[in-house]
Amino acid sequence: MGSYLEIKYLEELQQQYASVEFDSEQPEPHIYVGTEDLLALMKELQENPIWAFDRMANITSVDYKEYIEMVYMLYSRRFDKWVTVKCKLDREKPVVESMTQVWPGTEFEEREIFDLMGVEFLHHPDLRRILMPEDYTAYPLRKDFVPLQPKIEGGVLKWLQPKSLS
Amino acid sequence: MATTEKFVLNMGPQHPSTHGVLQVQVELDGENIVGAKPVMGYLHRGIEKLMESRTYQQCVPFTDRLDYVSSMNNNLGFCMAVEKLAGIEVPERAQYIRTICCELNRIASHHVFIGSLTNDLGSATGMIYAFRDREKILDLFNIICGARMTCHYIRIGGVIADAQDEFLQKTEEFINYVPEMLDEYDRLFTGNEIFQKRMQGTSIISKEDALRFGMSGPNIRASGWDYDIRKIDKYGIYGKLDFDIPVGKTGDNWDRYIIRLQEIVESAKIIRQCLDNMPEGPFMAKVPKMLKPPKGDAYHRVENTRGELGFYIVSDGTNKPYRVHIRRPSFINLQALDHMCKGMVLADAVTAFATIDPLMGEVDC
Amino acid sequence: MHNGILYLAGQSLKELMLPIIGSELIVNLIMTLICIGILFMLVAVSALVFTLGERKVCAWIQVRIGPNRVGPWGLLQSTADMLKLLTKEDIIPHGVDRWMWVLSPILIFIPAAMVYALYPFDDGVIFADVNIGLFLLIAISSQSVLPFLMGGYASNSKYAMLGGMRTVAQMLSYEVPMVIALMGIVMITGSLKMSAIVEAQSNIWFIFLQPIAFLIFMVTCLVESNRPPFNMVEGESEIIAGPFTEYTGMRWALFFLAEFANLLSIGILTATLFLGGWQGPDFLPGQLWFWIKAFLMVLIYQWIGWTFPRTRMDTILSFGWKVLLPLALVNLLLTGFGIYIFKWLL
Amino acid sequence: MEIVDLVPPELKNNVIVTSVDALFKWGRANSIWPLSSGLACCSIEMMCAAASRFDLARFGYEVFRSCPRQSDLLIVAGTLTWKMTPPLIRLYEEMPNPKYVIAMGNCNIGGGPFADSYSVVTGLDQIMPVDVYLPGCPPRPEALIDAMLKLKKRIQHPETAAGSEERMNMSRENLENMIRPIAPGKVE
Repeated sequence: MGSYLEIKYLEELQQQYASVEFDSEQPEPHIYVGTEDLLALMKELQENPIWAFDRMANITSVDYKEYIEMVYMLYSRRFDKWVTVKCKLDREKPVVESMTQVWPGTEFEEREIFDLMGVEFLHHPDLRRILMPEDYTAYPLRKDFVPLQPKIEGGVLKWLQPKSLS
Repeated sequence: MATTEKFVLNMGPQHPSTHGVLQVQVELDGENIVGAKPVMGYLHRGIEKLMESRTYQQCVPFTDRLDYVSSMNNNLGFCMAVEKLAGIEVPERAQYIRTICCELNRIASHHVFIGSLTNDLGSATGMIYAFRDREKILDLFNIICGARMTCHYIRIGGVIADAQDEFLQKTEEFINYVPEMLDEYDRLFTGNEIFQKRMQGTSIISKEDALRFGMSGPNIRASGWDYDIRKIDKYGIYGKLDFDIPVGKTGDNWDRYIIRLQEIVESAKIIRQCLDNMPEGPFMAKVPKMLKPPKGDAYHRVENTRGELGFYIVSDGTNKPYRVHIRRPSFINLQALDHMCKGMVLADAVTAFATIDPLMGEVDC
Repeated sequence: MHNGILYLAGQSLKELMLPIIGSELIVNLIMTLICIGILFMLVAVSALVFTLGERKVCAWIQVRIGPNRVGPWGLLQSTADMLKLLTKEDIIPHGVDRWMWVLSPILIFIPAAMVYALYPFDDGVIFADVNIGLFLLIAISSQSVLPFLMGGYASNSKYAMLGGMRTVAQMLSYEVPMVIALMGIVMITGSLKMSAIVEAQSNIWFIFLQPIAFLIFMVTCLVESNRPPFNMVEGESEIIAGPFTEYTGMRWALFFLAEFANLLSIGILTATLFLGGWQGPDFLPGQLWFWIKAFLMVLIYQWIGWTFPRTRMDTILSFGWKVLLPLALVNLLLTGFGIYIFKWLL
Repeated sequence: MEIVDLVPPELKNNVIVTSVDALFKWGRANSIWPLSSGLACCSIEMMCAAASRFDLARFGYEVFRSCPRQSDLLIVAGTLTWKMTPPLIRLYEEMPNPKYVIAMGNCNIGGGPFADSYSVVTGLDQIMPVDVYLPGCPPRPEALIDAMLKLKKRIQHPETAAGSEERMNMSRENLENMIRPIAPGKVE
């Protein structure tokens, strides 16, 4: 894996954006950021030549029962460095800016997160379910997920609400 | 000026050229493609969710079924991510065996690529020849672990069984056969005029576009980036080995095909070095039966046949992963499909499906 | 006078019947009916043989064994296939243009079988030795374009429509270079009569006099009969089964039969027009020479088909119009000069 | 459906009727053309079975038709998900009678390793009548050949598989409820 980032750059970031906190103790530095600064921070990380994070290596989201955490892993090909950006979202109504504005190649991954975790992305070009059928209502990767009952009638797949666990 | 009506041709989910259950809605103007929209999810099995209810060891067989033609590479990715999380040191002999198996599987996977590409181009003979040579590799897997496709051979901490002398000897025989095999492919299709004419200059992905779409693997290398995780991260023993990364120039279908042929040669080179330097010793580290990695998360990526395969694992300190996310290369590569098909004719769309080489088990997960 | 074995057999049969029946008119009628029967048998049997032959040849090229379990050496394989196709359910999908849909497979079989009337199988053995033989042949065989379009249009399926359009485009554009290439032969022979064309090759085969025309003819033959590498009609990986996508059972089998009748047809045609037809050294009868040449050509066509990848639609068309047509015209010009010089030398 | 079922009952044991029936059964059994439809891992083994080493062609079964209208056998090779089920039923419906189904792989028999998933169909026989079950994950090509020979035996001697008729009828009833009804005279 990549080498450490210089702490002073991270401190500069912290001054620039109010909600940024960082943790350089991890093998890859973690940056924690609020939803309001996320897009600006990402743009900065991509465009500023001292960072040059030109690849979004991995986007994912984790359901921690109290909140949903978006995990962005950036990789800089020029400096062979890694940074992990984490962003906590409200579990009831998770909304976050779409990264397709910075890295267009994240379109499908964000659609997948929308599909399976139920996170809504603002300014996404085509936010629809991608893996599950269009009319599926639950979010499978959430921890309290109860599968819907499938039923095919007249050649059309329908999803029935699960029977209550009594 | 005469105008013609556009119409949407629905290819798939059952279509002979869509490599499984990919559905592509192709918008046609005559035979020219205006847009191609991939629709997937027909093989979505919920592996990420299923892994949350299995122990770490039980998760490994699922990775076989992700990219089912290069299962060893998937095993490797997951096992290395868990090893990173739990801090397990893998013995050196195991690493060598792993590398041999992964590279063999890379060749086998490229055989499937060549086979399906030539089949889609209308030459069923090419497919049969590629599958004939693939059988030789499957035989090797059969010797080493008893399975042909879904091997489950690489386990957390090493490999499940030692490599027998028979395996090593037959692997060497296969490596000696590789130049002859490629020579035959050259005569049968690489040198064929029709084949070249159909591949060259079609479905070009430029250098910038390849990066923009987040592509990886042979697809991004065909566009001119020397982006290979084996060289960059030097995971396992790849740092000690001497091999090149074939890089294309234009990023057309032809480059994507030639790069895979060259990768077969490079893989053979790697296997030969591993065979020559194979150390003695244990093939499995001491891993507790009930593996409980410490709290935290880890991301590890390996160079799968189709690109950058990453596993992101969150552990909550129990014997089951709290969350597993898989960064699947063909899923992300598929974003380029619309761009590749635009402006081409219908026959080229089929070539584009084949050269981007999506595997629906991996795309849909 | 003719001395082919089949011709002599026919003559003796005629002489045998003449005293029994009495009227020569009725004998001729009976002979005609027998000939038609034999021709249809030939087409049907050739289709059966060639389905198996194709699979065997394909298997050998692909380092496989091929059918060998049904009957001795798998000989009954195609019989089983035909029996199965006969008993399949006949589905007429909703939304098809019924008349056209039903007529298309029947109509496609007629030109494929009809051209056999014009082939000289042996010395004097030709069903209809009309003096516009070659012209009629091309006229009949070009009729097979229409049923493809009918099937493609009537099926009410996008794949079938695309397939039908492709077929029409490629077959129409390749008729032109084919006719012009054959014109060289006609100029040398001085006749359109099929038997005269074969007679004219008694000294030297036309493949040596007209090598360019031979190559053009081979390519156009492959296109006209939709053989790979020009099988746009049945480009499985793109348009499933082209115009036949919606046909089941026996209806589809008719397309299938026509395809194999066409395969033998192009083999015979190449042998007749360029390889001297039934002519050959005397140690084998003419009939045998004819079949040897025809089967050899069929084998070569299959060989090409199973080793080449499929071409693209636009490449086919531009190749036809931009390469083959000028080449055929140049060939025509050269032939004209050649004949002039030859006459002047004499 | 067999020829014997079409004729009046008094002719059922007529030697000509039974001979014709046997002939047609022989024809069907020896020329099973599969639909080249693969869902997942098993389809790769299906392709291997058709390739040069195992050579399904020896039995005359290698004609992999890409169009359901001309094929006799649906090899459901790989994991079947609920999203894929409507297209698969449609494929089955498009095939002409007599048609056969092989459930290839553990996923199609009972869900396999994904049995507790939220999107996987646990057993193909919930949806359509299955003639031959072929276990394995994925089954080897030899096993597929064996399954096709079992199918051949079943076509030629339907009485050998009499026990499964009840199960088949159950799945047929299920299928009746699932297919899309087409109103006569109405073009979609």
